[in-house]
Amino acid sequence: MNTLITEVKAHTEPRLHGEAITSLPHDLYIPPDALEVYLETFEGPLDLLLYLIRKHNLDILDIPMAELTRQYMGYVEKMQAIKLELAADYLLMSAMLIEIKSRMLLPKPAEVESEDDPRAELVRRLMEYEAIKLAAQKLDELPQVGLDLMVANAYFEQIIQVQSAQVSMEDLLAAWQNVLKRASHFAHHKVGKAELSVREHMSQILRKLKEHNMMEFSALFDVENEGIPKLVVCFLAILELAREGLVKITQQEAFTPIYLHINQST
Amino acid sequence: MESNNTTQIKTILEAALLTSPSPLSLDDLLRLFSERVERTTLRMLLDEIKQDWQARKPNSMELVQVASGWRFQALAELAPFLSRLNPERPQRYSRAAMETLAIIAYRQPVTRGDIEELRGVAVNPNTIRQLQERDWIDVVGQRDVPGRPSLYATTKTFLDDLNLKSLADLPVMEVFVEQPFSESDAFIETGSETVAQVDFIDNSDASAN
Amino acid sequence: MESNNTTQIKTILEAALLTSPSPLSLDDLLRLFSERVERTTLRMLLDEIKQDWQARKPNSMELVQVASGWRFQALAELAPFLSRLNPERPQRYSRAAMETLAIIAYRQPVTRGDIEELRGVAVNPNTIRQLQERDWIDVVGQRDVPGRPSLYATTKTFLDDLNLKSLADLPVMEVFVEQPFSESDAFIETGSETVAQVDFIDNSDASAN
Repeated sequence: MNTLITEVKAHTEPRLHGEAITSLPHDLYIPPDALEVYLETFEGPLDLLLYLIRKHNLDILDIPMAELTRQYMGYVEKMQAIKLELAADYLLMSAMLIEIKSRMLLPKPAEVESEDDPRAELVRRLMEYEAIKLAAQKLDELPQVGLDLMVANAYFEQIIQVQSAQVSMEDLLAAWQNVLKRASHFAHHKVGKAELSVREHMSQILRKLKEHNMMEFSALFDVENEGIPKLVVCFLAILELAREGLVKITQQEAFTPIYLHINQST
Repeated sequence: MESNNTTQIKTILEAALLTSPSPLSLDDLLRLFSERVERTTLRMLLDEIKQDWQARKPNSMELVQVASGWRFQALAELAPFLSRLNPERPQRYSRAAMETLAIIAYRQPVTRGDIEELRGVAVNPNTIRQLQERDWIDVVGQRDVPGRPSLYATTKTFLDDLNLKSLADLPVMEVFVEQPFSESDAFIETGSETVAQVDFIDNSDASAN
Repeated sequence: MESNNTTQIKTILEAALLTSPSPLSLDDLLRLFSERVERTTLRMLLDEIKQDWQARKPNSMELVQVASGWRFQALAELAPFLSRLNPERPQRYSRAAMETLAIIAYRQPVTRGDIEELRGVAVNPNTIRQLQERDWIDVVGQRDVPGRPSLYATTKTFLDDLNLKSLADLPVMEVFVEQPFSESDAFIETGSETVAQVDFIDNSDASAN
């Protein structure tokens, strides 16, 4: 409220006009070659505003908007002159400052003035930003591993216990499903237990033949221990092996033993 | 027999902590013994090791507890010597990066928008990436607003690297006491000064408009 | 005064060696003191540190000299414990490996060519080797075609590791079944191998065409 009064008073009593022109922004002056570097050190419009407030020892809770806005605009103009890229954020803040300033110049109903200071939002942001800025400085001062702290890191002989990949039946099924989905010529093909049994026997017979080179046909059947279904599967496996050209079935003449051997003719 | 066993456990703990590049949690340390040692025993022995090293004269290392566990580190006074060895030290961050980090640390979880609002400038995506690559911050979720912006928070590594046990150990953030404007004592004290400034500015104002 | 100094140098050396992830050469160690300590002094002090730690009871670490310099390392007898901290993550097989394994399991005996035809891409020899080294597949013969390619089949170990009694226990996979469900239900219910065999033959014939 006091500020409002002074603002209004200042507005209506332009008696210091001449003085204003001569004593302008004394600390806005920066040697031209240092200006760019200097302006770039601000982390944004809030940072610049904070700088101006601290520099002029202004009360953050009662910012003289006119002074602050004028000084701020001075910097922004310099920034624009040297084409600093941050201009957009700064221009937005200029607009905000001017808006606040103009709202403060408007007469207000007396009963709401204390809660309705147009500067409130700006002050809140400035204070929050300053708190973070100080917190950032303190964080930066904390000792950091690698810079100020060296952690133990001596050597030891790692005894590697290789763990094999875990494969579940679900994984395997999913992989198989994938293969089938991609292999379009598999459409309408049905894979069931039976096929696997036959295929398993095919592998087993091949294994045996690899070991013995040649086996009598009847030796491949364990008639005493296997039930009929297994024997049939075994027979089917032999037929399939023959069909696929993996084994040769030979017989010297009728009623002599039938032999199986791995097909090695090339 | 029992004391022998305790000695062996302490020896193994010490070796583990001196060779591990990252802090070891109690769970990690339990694994050393295939979980066959009680947590309370481990905690007690860690304290003993800490004291043993403190009592060691001369001494070079200390056992400390940070966010993700226990680690040995060189005594702070030796760091200036040791840092001569390491030409590839972690970089110091820019002010912008430190402010972004501070906002994430003190206000977490926050979105990029929150950071921009607080700092009054756009956040450089590189800053976020830099902090993520250091494993100091990560995405902990999305805010349920249009665009579902990522929510950032600091990690345990951040606390470890700053030698902190928890966020509560962060330097206290100075909070400004917000007073109603009209009641500000400060204003009254500096009142005359303000008047002068305002008077003088107001004119330049006119010229600026 | 001198001994004080020596103590400090030893402390710094010890801290440097305990915090360095790689061995430190004499040149590295000289840098710690901005080259203001003699090499011979350093070498002597390193020997002293080595002996100090050897004399330490109980002890966890030893100072050793390796090709590229000096390092502290955990005593060999502690390594088995320390290795428990970082067990090798159980590997996962790549999709390619899993599909190769599935083809061998379901279609055995098959050649590499068969696998490639089914998968539509070349088989990485490493994949086959990986499965062979695990003793999950082996060569059961050669197909009698030019080049005599190896025929792969799954082994008993494979069945054991997947807790299967026989290949017939592998999950049944029916794709694009022509028959209505009721019929396939019947198939499962009977569980009779003989019934299924007939199915199989018809189908495998069809697929072979």
